[in-house]
Amino acid sequence: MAKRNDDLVIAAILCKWCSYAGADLAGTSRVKYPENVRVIKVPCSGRVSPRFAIKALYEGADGVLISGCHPGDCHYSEGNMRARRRMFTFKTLTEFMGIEEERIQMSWVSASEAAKWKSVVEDVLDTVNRVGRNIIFEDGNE
Amino acid sequence: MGMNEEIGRIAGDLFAKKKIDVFLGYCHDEHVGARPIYISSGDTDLKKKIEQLMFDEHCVMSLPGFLGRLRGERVGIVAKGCDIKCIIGLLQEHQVSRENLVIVAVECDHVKWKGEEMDKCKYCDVHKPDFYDHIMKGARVRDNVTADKKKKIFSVLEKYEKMTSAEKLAFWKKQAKKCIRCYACRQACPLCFCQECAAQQNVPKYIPDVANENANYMWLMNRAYDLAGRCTGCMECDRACPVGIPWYLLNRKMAKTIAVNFGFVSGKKENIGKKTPLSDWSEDDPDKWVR
Amino acid sequence: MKNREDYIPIPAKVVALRDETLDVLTLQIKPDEKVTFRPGQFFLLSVFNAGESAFAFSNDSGDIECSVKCCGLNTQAIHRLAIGDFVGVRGPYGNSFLDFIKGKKDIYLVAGGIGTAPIRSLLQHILANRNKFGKVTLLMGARTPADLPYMDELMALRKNKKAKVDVILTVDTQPEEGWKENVGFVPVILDKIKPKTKNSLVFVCGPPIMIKFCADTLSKKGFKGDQIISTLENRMQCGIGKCGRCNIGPVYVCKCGPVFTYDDIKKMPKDM
Amino acid sequence: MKIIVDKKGLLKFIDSIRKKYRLIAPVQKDEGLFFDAVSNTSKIVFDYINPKNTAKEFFFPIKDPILRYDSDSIEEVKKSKENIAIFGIRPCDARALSVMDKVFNWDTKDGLYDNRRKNALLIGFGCNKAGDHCFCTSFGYGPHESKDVDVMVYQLGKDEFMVLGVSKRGVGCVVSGKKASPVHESRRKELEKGIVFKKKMDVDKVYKKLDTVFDSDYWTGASFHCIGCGTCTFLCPSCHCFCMSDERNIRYRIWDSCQFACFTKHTSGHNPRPTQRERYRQRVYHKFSYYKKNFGEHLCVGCGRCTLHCPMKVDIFSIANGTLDINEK
Repeated sequence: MAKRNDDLVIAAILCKWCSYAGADLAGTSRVKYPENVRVIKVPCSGRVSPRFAIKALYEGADGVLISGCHPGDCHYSEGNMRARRRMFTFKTLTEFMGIEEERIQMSWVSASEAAKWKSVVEDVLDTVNRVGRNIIFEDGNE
Repeated sequence: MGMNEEIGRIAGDLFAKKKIDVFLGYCHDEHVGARPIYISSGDTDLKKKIEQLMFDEHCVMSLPGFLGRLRGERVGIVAKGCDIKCIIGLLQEHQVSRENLVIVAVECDHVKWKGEEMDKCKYCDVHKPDFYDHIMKGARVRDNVTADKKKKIFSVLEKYEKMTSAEKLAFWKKQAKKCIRCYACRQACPLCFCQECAAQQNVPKYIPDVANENANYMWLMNRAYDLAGRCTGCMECDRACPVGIPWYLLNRKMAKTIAVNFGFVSGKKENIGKKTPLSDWSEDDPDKWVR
Repeated sequence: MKNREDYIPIPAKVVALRDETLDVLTLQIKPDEKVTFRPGQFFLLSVFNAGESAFAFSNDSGDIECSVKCCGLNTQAIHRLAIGDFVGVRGPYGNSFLDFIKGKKDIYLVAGGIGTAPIRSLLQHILANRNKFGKVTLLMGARTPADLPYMDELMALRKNKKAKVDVILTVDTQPEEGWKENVGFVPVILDKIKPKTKNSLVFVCGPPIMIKFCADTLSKKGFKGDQIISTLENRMQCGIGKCGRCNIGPVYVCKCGPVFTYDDIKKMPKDM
Repeated sequence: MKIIVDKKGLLKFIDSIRKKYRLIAPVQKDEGLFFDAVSNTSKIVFDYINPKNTAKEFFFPIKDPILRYDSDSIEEVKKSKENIAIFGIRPCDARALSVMDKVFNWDTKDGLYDNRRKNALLIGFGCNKAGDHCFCTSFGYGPHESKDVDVMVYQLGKDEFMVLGVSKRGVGCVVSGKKASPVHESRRKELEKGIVFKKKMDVDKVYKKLDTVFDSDYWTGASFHCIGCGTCTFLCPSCHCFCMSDERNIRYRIWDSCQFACFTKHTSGHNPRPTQRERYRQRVYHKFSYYKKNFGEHLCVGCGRCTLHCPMKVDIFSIANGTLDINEK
């Protein structure tokens, strides 16, 4: 496994009812998870538009993680299902246009799964590490 | 009676019976063969304009794009199969009300632009449309393409899907470099009807205005996603683009993804009343990729 | 001042901030090079990583002051500025109200909404040279009492007998309580105060609708076209007549304006 | 001083230009014929009406970095010292540049545009046939006009070109080759007379007529099928409207179009030109009326690109001409 590059940045867009609460629980119960994650709180994963993901990559994030409630647990009953279908379609488009598949990930983390949050973050970091730093928008700005 | 006179006759009596306020059709143009014509009931030279109405293989320009400006008016519109698919898309998204619309469908074998047949006509499954108020029989019109021949429309994608991701990025960045952000692709598209496009929004600014490689790449990606599951493959964006960006590749890739994974094909009669695929969801959407 | 033809703003610092109303902020900016300007002119304020927008000067001399309503990308960035922050100033551009004042005249100042900024600049100029002007009446309107800017200055002006300025305020709709001034749209109140046409000028600044109705009311009252002067706030980007977006007919608002007499406005095609 | 060269001589002359200038010439690309930087002169195309893009793109580029800034300083972006030479610029594009010089030097000079325009070398190429949509003769100049270029090249025969220096800098470059005789000059005049134009417009009558038809509802029907994209303005040799945009600490000047919906939209939401009717009318008036009122010359040069490349075949020529038969209501 390649040495993990420490200055990778993962933009984590977390749904406030489940994933954000789970990450919060991880924090309060002193669960150590990599600090490359920048958490953005949204009311629901259904609020996440694919524009957020590509804008995050444009601004220099190396990976984007969208995390919501498990199917059926969504506070708004179907937000996570909509996000799943949207992000799946958007991933096939970004993959077709040349952005590595590992850059955009999705996960279900419930409010009590502090341990799962830790493993999700580590998995995401390892997969993003496989494709390394985001140089997609490095040149082509002038 | 030829197709042109037939269209004129129908337009005439629609105006006479006060069923429509505006009629959208095609008239002859000496340089490219045909161009759109707008006939409103208040025109002084109504008779003369109605005589100009015609339909032939040069009527490639799509008319449903103008319905957005005619909200609230009763419109008669000449429409070939691919235009009817766009009208169905507009009806499905409640942009046009069915009772304000009189669809004068025409059977169309193929349409030409700059002398060659449009790529969509080889795979067209609506030479003889099935959703109309009036139908104009065409002389030598091929019959509709069978379902599996229709699938061949995605064959052009294989070459680009097999590329490595670095090659794909280089290819699409090269296409993006050509773009001059004239937005002809958006303005020509009948289903691009947003009041304020994401490209013009500046709070928040998702797509930078500068026409450099990265900003154009973002524009291509955002627009291709916005049309996912809605685009009916009328290829107006490819025809309108002055620098030849292959929009059909992106639109067909999205259409293929939506058809394979969510079983939805745009532009069908039964879609009216149903939700567009990306504003809907189902339990058995792909789930393994989610951690 | 170096010739600004290549769109390079003068570096400047924000020296003071004051909240006028909930969404209007008045900035005081000190540019590195001395910028002299006159009431009615405008300048382009650059906030970095946001953009450049045109604003009217809202004071008469000294450091540049401008009042900014929070609406879009640039104005939101301006509302996030702090004292000492770095901005850019390009200008002044356009003509001034003073080009239209010949001799000692009675002045009526009519302002609506964010149009109050250029009017305040003219008001400060009049107060600084009070004897050059006859009777001065200020009519200022807004949607609600909370939207009326520069309230403390106006109250002080009312008490200041020496300034001899008649301050009239109005709001569009009757608020619940605590409002003793007029209620009604600016053109209606303008009709009520019966401005006298002899030897007087009316300066009208505000949304195009308000300018139109005020001008109609004043014409009915006998004011000639060149007695009604207004600023047209078209969308501007370059300020020097090149970017082609502020034109009304052949007239470029940034170069030939933004201050026009009602006669000029009537001659322009209906493209406003 | 006119000289006659064959194709090889002409290419040698163009090659000599490349020592001091960056050469730009019409080259074939997969989407059509474009002006582009040329490394070897064999790729230059000689048989064309007009490239799809225009010479304006090299003086008023689609994105022009103006200044770079960081938290407390502004730094002007250095202008590239490299001078450009454009071969194959038609008289209409050259005229469009000299017409645009007027607005870019209206009272304040536009440094970005003038620096590039000042020391650029324009090598004009006379037309031998007119395109479907050309109507340059309506503006008082012709397909062999050499007033706005430094060096003018005419193609007399398959392998025979006449090269003449026009401006002081142009004369300096034109050196070797046999002197042209009056016979060549008369042959060139014949060639010019032989060019047949399908379109001719009485521009002065249209100019006067436009003053009276601003509010006519002719504009609704005439411009209805304009979809409001920016193709005609971006491919026009004399359209100069622009906007500014900040991106990654650099302020760019970028192209903008009066056909876009929010070109004139106020912050309050009010838009003086809410529908396509007003916007297309603005385009016709700016080309055939306003510019002449401000600068004495029409902004349109009759190159026909906007009609040729319009996806909906909106023809500015027939719309402007059509105003003549609006009867007084």
